[in-house]
Amino acid sequence: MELIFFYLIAIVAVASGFLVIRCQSPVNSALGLVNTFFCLAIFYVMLHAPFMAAIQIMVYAGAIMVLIIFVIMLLNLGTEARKRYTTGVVWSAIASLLVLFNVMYFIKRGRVTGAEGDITSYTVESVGHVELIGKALFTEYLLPFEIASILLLVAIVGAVVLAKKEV
Amino acid sequence: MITVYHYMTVAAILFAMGTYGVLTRRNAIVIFMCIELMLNSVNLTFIALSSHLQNMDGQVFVLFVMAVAAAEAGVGLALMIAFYRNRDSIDVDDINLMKL
Amino acid sequence: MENLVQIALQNVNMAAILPSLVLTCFGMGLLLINVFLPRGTTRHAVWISVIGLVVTGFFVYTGWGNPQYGFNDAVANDNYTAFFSVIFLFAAGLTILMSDDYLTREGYPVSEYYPLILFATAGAMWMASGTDMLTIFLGLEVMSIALYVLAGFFRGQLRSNEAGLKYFLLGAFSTGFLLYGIALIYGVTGSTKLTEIGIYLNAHGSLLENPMTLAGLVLLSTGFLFKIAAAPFHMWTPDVYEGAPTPVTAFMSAGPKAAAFAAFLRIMEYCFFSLKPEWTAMLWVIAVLTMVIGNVIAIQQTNLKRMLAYSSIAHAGYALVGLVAANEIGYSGILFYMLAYTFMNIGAFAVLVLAGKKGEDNLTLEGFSGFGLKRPFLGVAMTVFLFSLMGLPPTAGFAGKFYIFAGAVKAGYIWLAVIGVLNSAVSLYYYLRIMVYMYFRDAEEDYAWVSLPAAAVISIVIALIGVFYLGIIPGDVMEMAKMAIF
Amino acid sequence: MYDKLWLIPFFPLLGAIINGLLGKRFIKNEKVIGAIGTGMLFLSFLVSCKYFIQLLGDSVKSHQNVIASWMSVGKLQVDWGFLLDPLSALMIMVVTGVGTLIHLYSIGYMHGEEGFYRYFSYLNLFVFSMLMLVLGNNALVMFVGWEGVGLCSYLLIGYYFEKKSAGDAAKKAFVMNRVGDFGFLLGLFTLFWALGSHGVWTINFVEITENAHLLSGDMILGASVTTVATLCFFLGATGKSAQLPLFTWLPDAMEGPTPVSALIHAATMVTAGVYMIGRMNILFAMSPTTMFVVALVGALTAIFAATIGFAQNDIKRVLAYSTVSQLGFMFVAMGVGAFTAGIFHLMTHAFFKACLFLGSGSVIHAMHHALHHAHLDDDAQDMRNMGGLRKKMPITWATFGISCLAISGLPFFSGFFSKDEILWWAFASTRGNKVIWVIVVVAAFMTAFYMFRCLYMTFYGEQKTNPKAKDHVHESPWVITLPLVVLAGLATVGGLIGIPHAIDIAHVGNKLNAFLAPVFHHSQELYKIEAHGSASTEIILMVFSVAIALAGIGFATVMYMKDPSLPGKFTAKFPTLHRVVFNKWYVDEIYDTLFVNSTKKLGIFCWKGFDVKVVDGIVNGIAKLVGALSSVLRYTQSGLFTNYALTMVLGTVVMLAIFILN
Repeated sequence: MELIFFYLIAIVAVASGFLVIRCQSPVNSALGLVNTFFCLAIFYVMLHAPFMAAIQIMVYAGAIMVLIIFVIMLLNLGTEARKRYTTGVVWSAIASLLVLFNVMYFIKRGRVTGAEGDITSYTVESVGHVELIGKALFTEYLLPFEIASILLLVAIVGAVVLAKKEV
Repeated sequence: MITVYHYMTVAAILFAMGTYGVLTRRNAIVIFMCIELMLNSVNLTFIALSSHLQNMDGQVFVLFVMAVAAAEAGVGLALMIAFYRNRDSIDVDDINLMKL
Repeated sequence: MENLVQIALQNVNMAAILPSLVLTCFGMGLLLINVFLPRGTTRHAVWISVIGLVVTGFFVYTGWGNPQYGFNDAVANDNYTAFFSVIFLFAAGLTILMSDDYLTREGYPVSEYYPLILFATAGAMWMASGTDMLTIFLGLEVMSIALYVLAGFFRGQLRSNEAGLKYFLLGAFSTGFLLYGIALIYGVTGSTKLTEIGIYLNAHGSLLENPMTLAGLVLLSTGFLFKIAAAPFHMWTPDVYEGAPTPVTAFMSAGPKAAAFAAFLRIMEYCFFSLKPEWTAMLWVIAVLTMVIGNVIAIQQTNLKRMLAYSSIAHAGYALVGLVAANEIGYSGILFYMLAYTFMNIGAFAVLVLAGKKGEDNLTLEGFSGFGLKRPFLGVAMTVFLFSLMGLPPTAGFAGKFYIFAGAVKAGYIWLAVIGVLNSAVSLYYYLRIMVYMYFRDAEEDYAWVSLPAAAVISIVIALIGVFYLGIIPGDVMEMAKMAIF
Repeated sequence: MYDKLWLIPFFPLLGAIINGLLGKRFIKNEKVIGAIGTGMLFLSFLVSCKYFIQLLGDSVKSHQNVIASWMSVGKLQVDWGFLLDPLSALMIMVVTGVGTLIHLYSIGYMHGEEGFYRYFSYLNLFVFSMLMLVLGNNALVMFVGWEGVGLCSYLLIGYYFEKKSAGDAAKKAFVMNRVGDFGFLLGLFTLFWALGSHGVWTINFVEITENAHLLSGDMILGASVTTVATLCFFLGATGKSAQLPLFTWLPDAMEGPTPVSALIHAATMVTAGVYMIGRMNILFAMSPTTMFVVALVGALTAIFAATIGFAQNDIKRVLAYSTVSQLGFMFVAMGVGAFTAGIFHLMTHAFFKACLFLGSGSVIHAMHHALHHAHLDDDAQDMRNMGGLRKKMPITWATFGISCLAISGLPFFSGFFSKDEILWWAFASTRGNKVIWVIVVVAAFMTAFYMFRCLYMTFYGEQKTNPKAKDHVHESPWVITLPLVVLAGLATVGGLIGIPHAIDIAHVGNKLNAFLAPVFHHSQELYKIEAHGSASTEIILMVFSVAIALAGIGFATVMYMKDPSLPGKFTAKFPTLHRVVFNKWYVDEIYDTLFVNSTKKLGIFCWKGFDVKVVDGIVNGIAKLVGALSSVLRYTQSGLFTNYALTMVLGTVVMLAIFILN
C-alpha cells in the first residue's frame, strides 16, 4: 500500500518535473515546480520529517516560488522561443542521460552505510520533530545558523544594491 | 517496503531532469527554476539518508540549503532584472557580449 | 530549558571564530555607518574597511600557533586557517585600496561595495576554517553571493550585468553538483564532519570500493574545481573576469580562488586521505589540462583583463600541481603560491585599474603602446608583476613555482614538473607581448601627467614589497606555510 | 677574509638603482650619470682585484660567502651565497675590468642620446646580473644571474625601441634565450632528482662536484643520467652562447648600441654558457657523449658562422658572426676537455673582441656624425661606405688592427696562445678528434680571412664615403679611444699568462693552467682527460696554425688590396705582396669566380637558407603551431551559458565514467 502510494507520488513528482523543463510558458514551468515541491513535501512526511515538509511548503512553495512568479509577472515574459533541435540540445540530452546513468549506477552498486544515530521514527513521534531540529540548530549547529544570518544579510544588501534605481 | 534507494532513485531522476532543463532552456528564470529542481532533488536525498541513518545532520543541512536557495533567489532575480533593464531580454543566448 | 542553554554554551568558543567575527562586525557596522556618510564618495568607507581588515589581521596574528576548535567541531582556527586568512585579508585590502577612485571614475560611488567585500572575505575565512561540510558550504555561499553581486555591481553596464548573471547561473549550477556530492558522502559515512568522514572511510576499507564514495568525491570536486577555475570547469572565468569591475576581478582571481583551494585541500586531506591514489590521478589530468588551456588560449588575447583571466586559469593549474604532489612541500607550496599569486596578480590588476580610462576600452595591447615609458612608475610596477607571473627570479612567482615543482619532483611526478615548466615557457609569450607593447611601441596618444590616487599607489607598493619579499627571502614564509599545513 | 664578496655585485646594483630612480628627474646631467655608472663599476673592479690578489696568495682555493638563506625545501638548502675560486675570480676580473672600460667608452658614445640614464641603469644592472651569474655558489643564484643578463640584454637590444627591427630583435633574443633556459631548468631538475635519489639534495656547485661520482652508472631514458643532464645544460648554453641551432638572435642583437654589443654580445654574457660548462666540468667530464656533442656543435658553429661572415657588409654583423664562430672555438675547447684553454680563449676573446666592437663603434660613431653633418642617410655601418679611414682615425685603426692580428692568431698576440692551445687539445686530447681539429683549422683560416677583409674594407683603400660627408670623419674623443688602447694592449700581451709548455723558453710556466688547476684538474685526472704528444708535434702544429692564419691574411690581402690607388706607404711596406696583387689579375678573377663567389654564395645560402628559413622557421613554426592551437581552442569559449554548463556536465561525467571503468 505504502509502496503504491510512493510510486504514485514519485510519478507525479517526475511528471511535474517534466513540466518544468518542457513548458514553453515560464508560468507553467513555475506551477510544475510548485507541484514538485508539494510531492517532495509528501515524501518528507513519509520519511518522518514533518517539520521539513512544512518548511518545504512555506519557504519553497510559499516564498521562493512567489518571488519567481512575481519576477515573471514583473518582466511580463511571454512564451519562450523554442530552442531549435540543434546539436546542442542533443548533446544536452546525452549529457543529462549520462549523468542519470552514472548516478544511478553509483547508487545501484553503492551502499548507504554510515554511522547510524539514535533518532528513530519513534523518537521523532515522542519528542517531536520541531524540538529535535530546534535543539540541533541551537546546540550542534549554532555557528552555521549564525553564518546563515550573514548569508541572508548579504543577499538582502546585494539585492537592494542591484535592483534599486538610484543609489 | 520502501528503501532509501527508492528515494535516492527518484532524486537522481529529478537531478538529471534539472540538469537537462539547465542545458536546454533559454529563459534565465526557467534555468534558475531547473537549478532549484536540482537542489530539491539533493534535499530529498539528504532527508532520505537522514531518515535511514537516523541522525539529524541531513535534515539540518536541508534547512540551510533552503536558506541558501532563498538567498540565491533574491540575488539571482535582482541580477536578472538588472540585465533585463539593459538588454530587454532574459534569454541566456543574449548573454553574449564577452566571448572567445 | 536551562539545560539546553548550557549545552549550547558548551559548544561556544569565541576564540575559534574571532577573526571572522570581528570582520563581520566591521561589515555590519559599516553598513550602518554608511547611512550617515556623505553620498557620492566612498573614501570614508575605504578607511573604515581597511581598519577593519587590519584589526582582523591582528586577531589572526594572535591566533597563530594557538589552535582553537569549537562549535561542535564545525570550525577550527588553526595555523592553516590563519595563513589563508592572511591571504584573504591581503586580497581584500589591496582590492579595497584600489577601488575608491575607480568607483568614482566609473560613476558608481556606492559604499555598499565595501561591506560586500568584507562579507566575501569572511565567507572565505569560514571556508578555510570550516571542519564541517556545512560550515564550508555556507562560507562558500556567503562568498559566492557577495561575488555575484560584486560582479554585477555596475548595474547600468551591460558587461557587468552579463558577468554577474553568467557567474550566478553557472555558480548556482555548480552548487547543485557540490551539494549532491556532499549528500552522497553523507550517505556513505553518516556524517558531515570532515574528521569523522575521514576516520570512517579509513576504518572501513571496503568503502573505498563503494561507487557512492567515488561519485561523491567527483561531484564534490566539481563544485570546488569550478571555484578554482580548473579546466574543464573554467569557462566562466574569462567572461566574468572581463565583464566584472576590475578591482572585483582582482579580488576574485586571488581571494576566492585561494578560499576554494583552502577548503578543497582540507577536505581532500581530512576526508579522502585514504583515497589519495584515486584523486591524485584525477587531478593530474585536470592540472595538465588547466595549465595548457589557460596558457594556450591566453596567447590569442588582446584584451588585458581577459588575458589575465586566462593566465589566472593557468596559475590555478600550477597550484593544482602542488595538490597532485600531495606531500609536505606540495601543500605548503600551494599556500605559498596563493600568497605570492595574490600579490602579483592583484598588483597587475591595480596597474590596470590606474591605467584604464572610463569605460576601460583602452585596456588592450594596442592601448598599452608606449605605456611603460610615459607612465614610468606604473610601467616598472607592471614589469615586476609580469616577471613574477612569468616566474622569473628573484620574484615571488619564481619561488612559488620552485616549491610547487620541487614538491612534484619529490613525489616522483617529474613529467608533471616538466609540463609545468614548458607551460611557463609558453606563458612568456603573452606576458612578453604586454611588455613589448609597453616599451617597444610608440604611444598613440599623449599621456598627460596625472597624479595617481594615493590609496591605489599604496596598494601597488604593498604588492611590490610582497613580490620582492617573497622572492628574495621566501624561507620564513615557507616555514610558516609548513607549520600551517596539517 | 672573503666575507665582503657581496660588495662586488652590490656596487653595480647601487649604480643601477641610483641612475634608474634619480637619473631622469634629479640628476639629469650626463656627466654625473656616466660617472656614477662607471665609478660604481670601477669600485667593484677594485674589490675584485683585492680578492683576486688575496686568492693568489691563499693556499685554499675555494671560498664560499653566504649572505642569507633563500629557500629550503626538505633537506635542500638554497642560499644567497657566493663562491670565489680561481674560475670565478678570473671571470669577475674580466667582467668588471672590461665592463669598466666599456662604461667609460659609453659616456662618449651615447653622448646626447635620449634616455642616457636608462642606458646606464640597464648597463649597471647587466653587470650586476653577470656578477651574480659568475659568483653564485649554487645553480639557482646562477639562474638568477642567467635570467637577469637575458633580461638586460633584452632591454638593451631594444634600446632604440622606435625602430621596429630593434623591438623584434629584442623579442627574438629573449624567446630564444628562454628555449635555452628551459634546457637549463630541465638539466637542473634531472640533476636535482638524480642526486636526490642518492640522498643528496643539493644544487650547490661545490657539493655537486663532491658528489658527482655517485651518479656514475645511473640510467634514465636509456642513457646515463649525467649525459641527459649535461645535454640539457648544454641546450641552455647553446641558447645563451648563440650556438647551433639557437644562434640567430645574436646577429640580430646588433640592433642595440655598439658598447652593448661589445660588453654583452662579445665579452661577457654570451660566454656564460662556456663558464657554466666550466663550472660543472666534472659532470661533463663524466659523459664522453656530451663532450663529443659539445665539441661537434662548437666546431660546426665555428665554421658555419665563419662562412656567413664572408658575405656580410655590415661591420657589426661581421663581428657578430665572428663572435658566434669564436664561441664555437670555446665550446670545442670545452668539448675536448681543454677546460683551461676554453676559459683562456674566453678571456683573450673578451679583450680583442671588445676592442674590435668598440673600434667599430668608434668608426660608426664617426661615420654617423659625418653623415649626419652632411644630411645624408647612408648606412653608417656599411663597410662599402667606408674605406681609407686609417688616416682619419689613426688610434682606432691601430687598435682595430692589433685586435685583428690577435683574433687571427698571429704569434705572440693573445689570440695565438689561446687558439693554439685549443687546436692542440683538439688534435691530441683523449677526448679529441681529428675531424674536429680539421674543421677548427679551416675555421681559423676563415677567421683570419674575413677579419682582414673587414679591416681592409674599413680602413684601407680609397674612401668610398659620400664626398659630402668625407671630410667630416674625425677621430673620436679620449673617452672612446682610451678604452680602445687599453684593450688593445691587453689583446697584445694578455696571452702571456698561458704560454704553452712546448715553447716556454724562458720557463715562466703556464701561469693560467696552474691557477685554474684547482677547478679543473680533479675531473681531468679522474676521467683521464689529457693531451699527450711530443713537444715537437706541438711545435709543428703551432707552426702549421700560424701558416694557416698567414694564409688567411694573405688571401684577404690579395683580394681586397688589389686596388691600384693603394697608398704608397703600404706598397712600400709589402712590395712583393702588392706586386702579386697588382700583376696577377687573372688569379684574382679566378679566385673571385671559383672561390670567393662560390663561398659568398655558400655564405649567402647559409644565411638566407639555413639561418633565416630553417632555424627561424622552426622557431616561428612552433610559435605558429601554438598560435593555431590557441585560435582553435578559443572558439570553445563561445560566450554561451549553455555550452559552458554542458562542458561542466561533460567534465563531471567523464570523471565519473573513468571511475566506473576502473
